[in-house]
Amino acid sequence: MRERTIFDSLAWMALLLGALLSTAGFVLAFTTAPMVKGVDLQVFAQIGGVHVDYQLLFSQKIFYFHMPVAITSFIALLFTAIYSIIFLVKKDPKYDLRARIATEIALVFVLMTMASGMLWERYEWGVWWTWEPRLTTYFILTLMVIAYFILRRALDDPERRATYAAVFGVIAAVNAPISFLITRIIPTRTHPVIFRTDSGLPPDMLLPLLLSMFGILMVAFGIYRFRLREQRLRLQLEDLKAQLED
Amino acid sequence: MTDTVAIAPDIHLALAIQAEGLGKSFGSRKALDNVSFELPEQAFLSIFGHNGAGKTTLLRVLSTLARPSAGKVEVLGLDVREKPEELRSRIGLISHRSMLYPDLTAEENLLFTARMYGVQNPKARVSELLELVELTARRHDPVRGFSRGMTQRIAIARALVPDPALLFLDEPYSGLDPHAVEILDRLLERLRFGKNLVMISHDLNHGFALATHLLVLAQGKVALFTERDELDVRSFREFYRNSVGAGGI
Amino acid sequence: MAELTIVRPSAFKQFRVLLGKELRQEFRTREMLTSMGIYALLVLVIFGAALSQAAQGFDILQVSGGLIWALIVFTSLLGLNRSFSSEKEEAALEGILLMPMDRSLIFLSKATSNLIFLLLVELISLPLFYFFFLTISSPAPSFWMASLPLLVGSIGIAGVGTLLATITSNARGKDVLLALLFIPIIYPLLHAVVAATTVVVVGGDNLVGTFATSLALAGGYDVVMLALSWFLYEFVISN
Amino acid sequence: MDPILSEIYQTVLGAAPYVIIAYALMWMILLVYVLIMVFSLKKTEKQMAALTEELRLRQKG
Repeated sequence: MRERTIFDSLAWMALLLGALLSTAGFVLAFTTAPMVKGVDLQVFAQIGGVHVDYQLLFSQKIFYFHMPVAITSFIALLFTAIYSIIFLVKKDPKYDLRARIATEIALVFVLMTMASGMLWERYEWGVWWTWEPRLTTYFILTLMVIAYFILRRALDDPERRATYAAVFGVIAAVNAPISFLITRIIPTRTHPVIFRTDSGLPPDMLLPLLLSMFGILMVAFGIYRFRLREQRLRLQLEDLKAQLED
Repeated sequence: MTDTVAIAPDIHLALAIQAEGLGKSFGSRKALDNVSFELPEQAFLSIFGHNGAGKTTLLRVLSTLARPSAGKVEVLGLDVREKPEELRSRIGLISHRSMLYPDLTAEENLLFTARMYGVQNPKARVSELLELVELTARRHDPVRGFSRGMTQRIAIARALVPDPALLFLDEPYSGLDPHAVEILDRLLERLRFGKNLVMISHDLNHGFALATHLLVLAQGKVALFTERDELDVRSFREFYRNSVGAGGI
Repeated sequence: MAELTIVRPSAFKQFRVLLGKELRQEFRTREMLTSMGIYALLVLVIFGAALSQAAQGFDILQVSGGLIWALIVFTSLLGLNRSFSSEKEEAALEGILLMPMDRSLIFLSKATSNLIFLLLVELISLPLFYFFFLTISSPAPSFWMASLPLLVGSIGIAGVGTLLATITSNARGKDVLLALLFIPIIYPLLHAVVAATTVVVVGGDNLVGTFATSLALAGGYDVVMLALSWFLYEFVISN
Repeated sequence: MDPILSEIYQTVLGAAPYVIIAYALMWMILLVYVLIMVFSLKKTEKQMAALTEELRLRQKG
């Protein structure tokens, strides 16, 4: 049996803390955080002693989770690349396992990003899909992550599977930022709406965003560690089975 | 035949192969586990074992196609990990797959190989080899149209292009008709002088008859390594049956 | 027997021998070129059907860059899928791996031969595209500049494609798998070269700016991805 | 409601379902993954227990 490392005990804490923080972020996002300015109006009213002459944008609330989730998925993919490179150098299957699980986490968070992003866009832009740089990049990312797993399934020899997956993982991780860069710099000709991300968030909005950011990162880390433990156990089981057959 | 790949005179090649604690594993799967043996120069080693016993993996490690994950292996005095390219110019491999391009002619295939190795005057070398395998008449025909035996003969010629000091044979007899077996036998008889041969064989009798040394692998470990003269074929069969099992005989 | 002299050839000489082998094989059978050519022709027929209901005033120039690249990507996939079949058929690749040489030459020679075949097919199919779709409209006089993005794009496709084709040549269901790996990876390049091609075919005010930016980005993609493929190839080819 | 206020809050009501669905979907995707993980763990543990039992019996017998 493998020893339990410090990370395994940390996993519980991370998961718990992550859940707490992200819940706090979630609650604050809907209570204390002010709503973002929308279209200017000809009329005004006093709300809570504040002079308001614009529409309030509720849909922006999606971003309190959407952005952290998106960043988490990128970080997960970064770990795929890092573990893939370590695997290629050391040829130790434990790094292949880590790279694979990091990619699984990336897939989950990419899907979460896509789902929340598409709903926001459906409301704000009135379409389910447009070839906007971020969306396109995420779509490409989704395809690459799915391709990573299909590639793994198509290879039988474990060493070859691990090596090829690592090579593709590195390429995919490099391709994602390139994809964003190129689609951003060369826009499509019919560009619908410019993103309304306000730079310099007021503290009321920054706090819930940061809370959810750290919370979700911790949740991701916790889930990663659990999955790692579970998959290690499974590998041990396969070994035991193989030994019994001999 | 001389070879200008210079060998420093002070290196004395007493051993063709020296394996020490050789292992090839991926995670908990061990294809080769602590394989150690020493094969002297001018030897003919026959490797036996079941499917999955690690025969092919061993051959791939010795021929630099796969990297060992543990231990130290020197082939012709060259470490397979540190000097693979130098070693590659001195070894040849004949497997049950011909490693030829079916759409190229016999001559084109051999010329390609000769040029890649850097043989000077490749045309003369190729003619010589075609003569050796008795296929001069078919030199301009694409390999695709050749029979299994003819293809295998070209494959042998291909492996001999750089005049390797060590020749690996991975089940070279599989799929050959009796006539082709005869030709291969004759070729091997001619080749074994001045060369080292390492052969994987399914056929106990055949492998035993040709060999000077025997290596039996079981589950990636050495079950037996001995000079052939220490055993007669009956006791070898008996050993094989008892230690490895009845299969493969 | 005759005297045998062996002198380790230079990398460039080995590259030439490898490339010569690829070309000789292909021009002997012409399998890849014929199938790619016919496929390109059929894609043009499909374009014809796809555009048959477009309105009279429909400006084909606006989409021609995209159509050309759709044609190239699909055709190149067919070629890339085949590019390792001769190496696998009788395990000839192992024979090459046994030779004393720098293994990245394998990547270089395969990518070069794939690029040559792709350019040859483009040379035949793009005039056909012009003949079928562009004779009634009038492309901008700058349209010949499209050859630049065509070259840059083809280099990227051949380079990345060769690495991915090597990977899938060892996998089950390799045809679909190559497309699945290849298209997302090539997407940014495609985005850039479509922009560069379209802008020179359509013409317009900010022609030079868009063209230069797109081309520079496509070139940057080529440099990064080719370097990466070159570096990773050793891991893919040796086991 | 005050017409001015209703104008200010105009988008809130319309956006609410999208916001709710977005959060629900995110949590659901995460939950599905966690569930897959837990079930897989349960299965592995069960097999592990059976195997250890078998091993114990073998050593006895």
